[in-house]
Amino acid sequence: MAQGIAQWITWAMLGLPLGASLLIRWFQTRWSVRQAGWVAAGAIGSSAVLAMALVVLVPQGVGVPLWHWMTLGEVSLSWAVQWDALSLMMAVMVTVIATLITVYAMGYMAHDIRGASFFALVSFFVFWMLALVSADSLLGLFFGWEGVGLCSFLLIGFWHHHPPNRWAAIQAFVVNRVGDLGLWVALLVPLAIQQPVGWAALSAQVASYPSLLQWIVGMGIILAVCGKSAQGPLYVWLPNAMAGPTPVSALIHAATMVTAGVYLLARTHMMMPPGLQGVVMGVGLGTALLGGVLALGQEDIKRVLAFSTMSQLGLMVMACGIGAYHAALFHMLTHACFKALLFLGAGSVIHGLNGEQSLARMGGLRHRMPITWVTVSVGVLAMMGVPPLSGFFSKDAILMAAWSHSMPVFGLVVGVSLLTACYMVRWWWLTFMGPSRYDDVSHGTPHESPWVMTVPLMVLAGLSVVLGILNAPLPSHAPLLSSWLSPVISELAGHHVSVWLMALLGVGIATLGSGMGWLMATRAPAMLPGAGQQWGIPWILACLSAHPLRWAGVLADRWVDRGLIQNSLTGVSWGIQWVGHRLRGLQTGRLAGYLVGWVLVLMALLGSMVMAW
Amino acid sequence: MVALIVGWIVALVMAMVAVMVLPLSIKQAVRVGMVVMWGGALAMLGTALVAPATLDSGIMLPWSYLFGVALEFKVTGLSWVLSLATLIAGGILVGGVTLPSRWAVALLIWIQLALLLVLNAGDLLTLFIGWEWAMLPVYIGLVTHGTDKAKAMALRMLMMMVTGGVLFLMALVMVWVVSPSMTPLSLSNGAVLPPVMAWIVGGLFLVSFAIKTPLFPFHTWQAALYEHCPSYCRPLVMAVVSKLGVWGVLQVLPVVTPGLGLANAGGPVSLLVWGLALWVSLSALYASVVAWGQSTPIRALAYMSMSHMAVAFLGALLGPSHGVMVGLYLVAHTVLVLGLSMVIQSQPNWNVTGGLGGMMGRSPWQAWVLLVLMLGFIGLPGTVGFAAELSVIVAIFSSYPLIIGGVILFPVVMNAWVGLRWLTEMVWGQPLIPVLKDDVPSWWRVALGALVVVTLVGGLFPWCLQRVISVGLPLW
Amino acid sequence: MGFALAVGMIMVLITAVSRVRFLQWVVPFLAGGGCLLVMGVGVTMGASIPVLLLASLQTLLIPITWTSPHLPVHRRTDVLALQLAVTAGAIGMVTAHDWVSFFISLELVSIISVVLVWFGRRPEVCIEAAVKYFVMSAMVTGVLVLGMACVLVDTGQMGFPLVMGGTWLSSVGFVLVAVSLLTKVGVMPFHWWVVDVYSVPSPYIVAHLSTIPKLAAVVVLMMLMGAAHPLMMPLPGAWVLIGLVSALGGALAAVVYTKPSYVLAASSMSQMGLLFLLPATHSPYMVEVTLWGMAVYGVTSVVLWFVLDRVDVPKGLARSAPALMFLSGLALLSMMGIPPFPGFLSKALLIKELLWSGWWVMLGVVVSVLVGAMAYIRLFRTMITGHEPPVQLSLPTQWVAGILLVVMGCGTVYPDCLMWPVHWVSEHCLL
Amino acid sequence: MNVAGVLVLAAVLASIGMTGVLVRRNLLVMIMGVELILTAANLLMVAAGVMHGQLDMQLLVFFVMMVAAAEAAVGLGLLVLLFRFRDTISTKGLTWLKG
Repeated sequence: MAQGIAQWITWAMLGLPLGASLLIRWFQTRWSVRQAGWVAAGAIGSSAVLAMALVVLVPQGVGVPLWHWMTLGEVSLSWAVQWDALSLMMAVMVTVIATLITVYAMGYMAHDIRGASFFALVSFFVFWMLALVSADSLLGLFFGWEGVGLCSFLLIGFWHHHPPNRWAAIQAFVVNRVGDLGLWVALLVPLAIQQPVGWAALSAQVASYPSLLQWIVGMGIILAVCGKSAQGPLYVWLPNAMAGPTPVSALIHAATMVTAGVYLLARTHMMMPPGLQGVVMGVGLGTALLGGVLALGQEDIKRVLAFSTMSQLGLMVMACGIGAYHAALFHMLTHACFKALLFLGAGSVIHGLNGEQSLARMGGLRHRMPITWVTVSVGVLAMMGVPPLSGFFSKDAILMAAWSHSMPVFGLVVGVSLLTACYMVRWWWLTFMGPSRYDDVSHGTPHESPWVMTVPLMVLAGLSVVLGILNAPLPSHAPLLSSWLSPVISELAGHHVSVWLMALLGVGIATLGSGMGWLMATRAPAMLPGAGQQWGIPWILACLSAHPLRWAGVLADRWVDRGLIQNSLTGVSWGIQWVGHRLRGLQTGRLAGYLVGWVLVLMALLGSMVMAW
Repeated sequence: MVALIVGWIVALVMAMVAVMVLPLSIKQAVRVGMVVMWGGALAMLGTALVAPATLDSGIMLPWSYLFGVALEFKVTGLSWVLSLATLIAGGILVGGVTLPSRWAVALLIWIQLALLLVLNAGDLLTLFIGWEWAMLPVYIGLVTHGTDKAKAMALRMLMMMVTGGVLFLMALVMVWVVSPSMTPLSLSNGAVLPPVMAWIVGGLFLVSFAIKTPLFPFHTWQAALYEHCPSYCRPLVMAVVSKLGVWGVLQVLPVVTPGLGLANAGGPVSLLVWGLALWVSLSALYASVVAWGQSTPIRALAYMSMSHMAVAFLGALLGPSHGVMVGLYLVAHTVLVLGLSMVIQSQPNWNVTGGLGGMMGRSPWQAWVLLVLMLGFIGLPGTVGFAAELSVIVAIFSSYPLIIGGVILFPVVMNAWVGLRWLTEMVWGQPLIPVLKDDVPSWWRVALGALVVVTLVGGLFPWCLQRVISVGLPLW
Repeated sequence: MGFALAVGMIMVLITAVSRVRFLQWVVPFLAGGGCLLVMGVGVTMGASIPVLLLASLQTLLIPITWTSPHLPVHRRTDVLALQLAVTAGAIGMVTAHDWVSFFISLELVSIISVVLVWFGRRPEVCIEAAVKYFVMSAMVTGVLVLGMACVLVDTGQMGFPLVMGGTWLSSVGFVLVAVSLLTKVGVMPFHWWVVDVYSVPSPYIVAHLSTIPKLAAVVVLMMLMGAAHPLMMPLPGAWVLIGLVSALGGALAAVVYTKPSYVLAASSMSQMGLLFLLPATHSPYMVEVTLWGMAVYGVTSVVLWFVLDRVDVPKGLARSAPALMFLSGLALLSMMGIPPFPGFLSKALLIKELLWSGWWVMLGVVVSVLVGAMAYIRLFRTMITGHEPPVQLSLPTQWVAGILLVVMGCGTVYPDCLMWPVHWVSEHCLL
Repeated sequence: MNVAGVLVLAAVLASIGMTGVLVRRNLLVMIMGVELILTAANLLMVAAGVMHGQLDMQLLVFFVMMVAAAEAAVGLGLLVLLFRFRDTISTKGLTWLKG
């Protein structure tokens, strides 16, 4: 019964965004931005409703087989969807936030001639994201994984008339491909040995491998996470991905796609050998700190948020590394809300300033766009972890987990939250407070955005306020989300720290950090020289990876293919012709020469006979 | 089915001779070509629908009793699919590309029949006949309709081919001594080559196939050929002729020299096998790296497909049990490269560095076709390219050590990079020439659309392709 | 052996008689009938396959000679008579049963060949070629007779088949005889006359000279090597070496030549070397394979010379005369050893036979095949490139082309129809 | 009888003739050299006939002579032609035909 309904819901849920995208793609030249937007929003919104319906209907999850895919030797692969707490949570998060952002984009893309195709791509993305989170095997996940990568590529390059955007799109895709190598390995090793069905069976099988294989699979997963969630050295694509339209940055590069890595970590937590947990934690912490520091030095209103996203993702990965999966997922959820909110706010600011993105030419916007200001401020507070907003609870969960893990980790996490508060306040202050640095001539008079843009802002602000309830450690009963997730992901060791102490700590961090941020914004806006260029980290990485490959390609083509091999071939034919010409030269036309040669050969033959005796 | 195909080969021969010798106008010649090609395709389709059982059938035609040589034909699902693709593509090219003279039609028919011979060969002799024939018309086209550079490279290309052919011939003769029928079946069952000779024959075949595939360092002819090949046969050459090497491995090598593909062979043999696997995988890697250094999309495509074919080569070495996977790979690659080359060469000044771009504005329809096919080519899930790549790479992973698998995986990234570079330059880049709407004939659109459909359907439901391909496989 | 010579002489006489004007048109038919008669008689009486081969080649050559545009009408009967005489001599060579008949028929061939060289376009060049050819063949005759004399002194045995057993003297004698025969064949170190004789006379003459005398000499060589091999034992390597040198050198020279006649001259050296390899290695199945190789060589070179006889420049043949292009394309591909054309079988069989006679022999053969292919490809390219105005082929030319096409086609589609007699002979008759 | 002597004599004759053919450019003299070689061969054959007591070898001698005569005829004809074309019977300058 529930199975049947779930099957229908699944089909509808996956089919609606896909159908919407195809429909819009077909009518893109005939439909206005509004029409396309409404179609997309309707489709995505209804799949959001369907997702929630699934939560209500089958809270403990259900597996839905779809169709047979192919057979590899004797292994038979087929599509199936596995709904459980984890995938349902992701599905709801993705669809809800995507709906809001789609509505918002109707305003944001209003003036774009190709706006309609934008919505096609967005709903296409939602389809792939749902495929990703609902897959029941690494293979299915890989489908969604690559699909969202493709959509990210297409959307980053949406304004492709500008060459750097094309470059950024390629970079995003290729760097993700590097990460995908890891996923390939993690996918192929079980496939090559014997394909299990379902996550549990897969984890069980991988757990039974010799430790070397376990490590290989684990490293592969970590690499994939680094690619998708912009961790470690593979983070470089995320800041450049801001070349896409702001709703894309909000949806793909803040709220949903980049969190797929954390989702993958949570999915495969059974496969991760204990030894590698430390690596995960280290990568996460490092990225969190790096992102936090770099976010302090950015001048672009969107790049600040990009680096903060990177840093928050680092926090989540770190939490996964120390086994606090619930905390990580919870933070993912709340972060999706307030980071989307912040991005959309930034977008509304950019929209109001006719595409101005530099913090240096903003400021004092609180009077011009009050709604944006209020909602964004809520988002900032939530992100700083000010109680009782959502960010407070999620960050506290991570803090507690870190505390119960070890002191140095705890200290570093505290540092990260300090940085968070610091750069958020700096950003907020430079944008909205203080004197206005924009000039009405070039920017026109800044104006509040239309309601299609502000309403989603308000909704998201509301969510960022209340969402903490979901997992709040209430005295009355166990945290909601954790108890829901615990059948899927084993509960981590209870944290024996007083909640109130942590709350106090959170408030302290927020105030201290915001003070620092305020100082930076007012007194020393141009601190951290070179942070804008990320201290050449991308350049170094390119010199280590991309440039050598490129040059290897060019030089091998020039020196080996067109040089060595080609010349040796020509040399062979030249040698043949040389010998031929010598032989030809023997035919001198002089009769005596012929006769003498003839006799000489005869003599040689007879001589050889004599020798033979 | 096999009788149909043999009959059709004869018909193609007669049509070719007619087009060559009779003073037809080019219009009539084109009509003849389209009739023989699409007629053959329709006949094959119809026969498959009416009598699907005949998809796996063979026939033996005596050639010379005295020398004890006969020509054997063997149809399998895989050969059927590839032959069908060849015929349809040939028809499209005859009708869709502007032909310089009626010789072009004759050459296209010639290529067709050579490919039909190779694909449906039941013994080494028949395979060899088609093998030698496949490159001659290309050469003739190069020297008659090509540029001066084409004439210059044509002889070098053909000499590589003839060298490979002579090595093939020596191996063939050695097999002949042992088993007069020269069928892989007879080799696998009864007459087994003495071990030393098996290795010699295997080595000869290996080099011959490596030249055709091609593998490093025998590969320089390929990109030049793709670049200079007259446009009426380029897609066919890129899509089908470039599969012959892997096809030969798939048909011949594992049964002639079973030790070659066995990863678990012991002693010095295993060293040799590792060396071979390393060579093949490294040449895949090399090709994918060099692909970056190319200046035109066709050359880049040549190197990318070279790396793909090296992967397929490695998979085919594993022997009959993996025939279906490699077969899927070949089919997928054929479809994708066919569409890609057709779209690319139909663009204005596609062969000029930096001359591309603005397809999205000029002909969005072809731009989307290019997008889908290129994404399939770099193995994006949801396209047939991914299904094929996955199946072959799984086979490699399950048989070879992880290091080989790792080397094989590297081109996945590299090809994505190169492919996206050209994709973005062609689709999104700024046009060098003023953007003008192109007018592709509607049936040309139909052909490309069919390729896209195959790409997507084959990616989402690869089992239907597999079901057709797996008929009559493994061969022995 | 007698009847062959007799028939040959009859043909000669017929043609000589036919000075009468109205008989002229009968002559080719009479002559062709004579050749067919030879074949028929040969088959029924179990004559050796070389006779059949030579007679059939001559049957092909008669219409070519007769309809050649380079041949003035009043010369037709003379040329035909001379050619038939050469053929008669060749038949005599291959059917000789003692030294006398062998010597006489050989001389018939060589002396008349010298005369035939005279039939060319530019007399001052013809005389040069004829003189050189004459001097060389005369000296070769001398050496041949010396060798015969040595053998006779040693063994005192006049008749064939030669019974072995003899001292160094007869070995020397056999070497001398073999060398003079190799010169007639035009194998590499003794090849000096070949280029002149190929490039000077009219193509219809070369079509004759490049096939019939050479093939006859190859047959005799084969018999000699088969019979006298023990005596040649002191230097088997030398023979193989000569074969390889000829195969390789001819191919290498053919690559650099540009004029078609030169290319064909050099490539004929190469092919003769390949043909000589089996007798040189004295491999068991040499008879069948060598005879098949001879047949293929004869037909293909007759085809090519016929084409060269009909069109002045082979460049752009594909456009000027597609039918002839098709014909010569078949011949060239067959020479390249492209399957399934006849040349492929001969090469494959050759390699198959040489498989066990040393890797360096294999290597040489393979390399020479490769290089030769290069040369043929270049000739092929000159034929298919270039835009020449179409030429109108005369009716006889079309007929002859059709006949040759049929022959090539039979050899391609069903080699046995040419190979049955070979098989049958190698089973029933001793060479 | 003394075979060795005959052999030596024949060898001497043959080598004289060979040398003549090789060193002289005059066509007439070259033909003479060839005739010398043939004579040596004839001598050998006669000796062989004597040794083995058979006549047919000496019969062969006559055939050889006949052939020699025929060759001489052709050769002299060529010689006349050569003289007609080039006013000389020397083969020295005959180098139009090259490879």
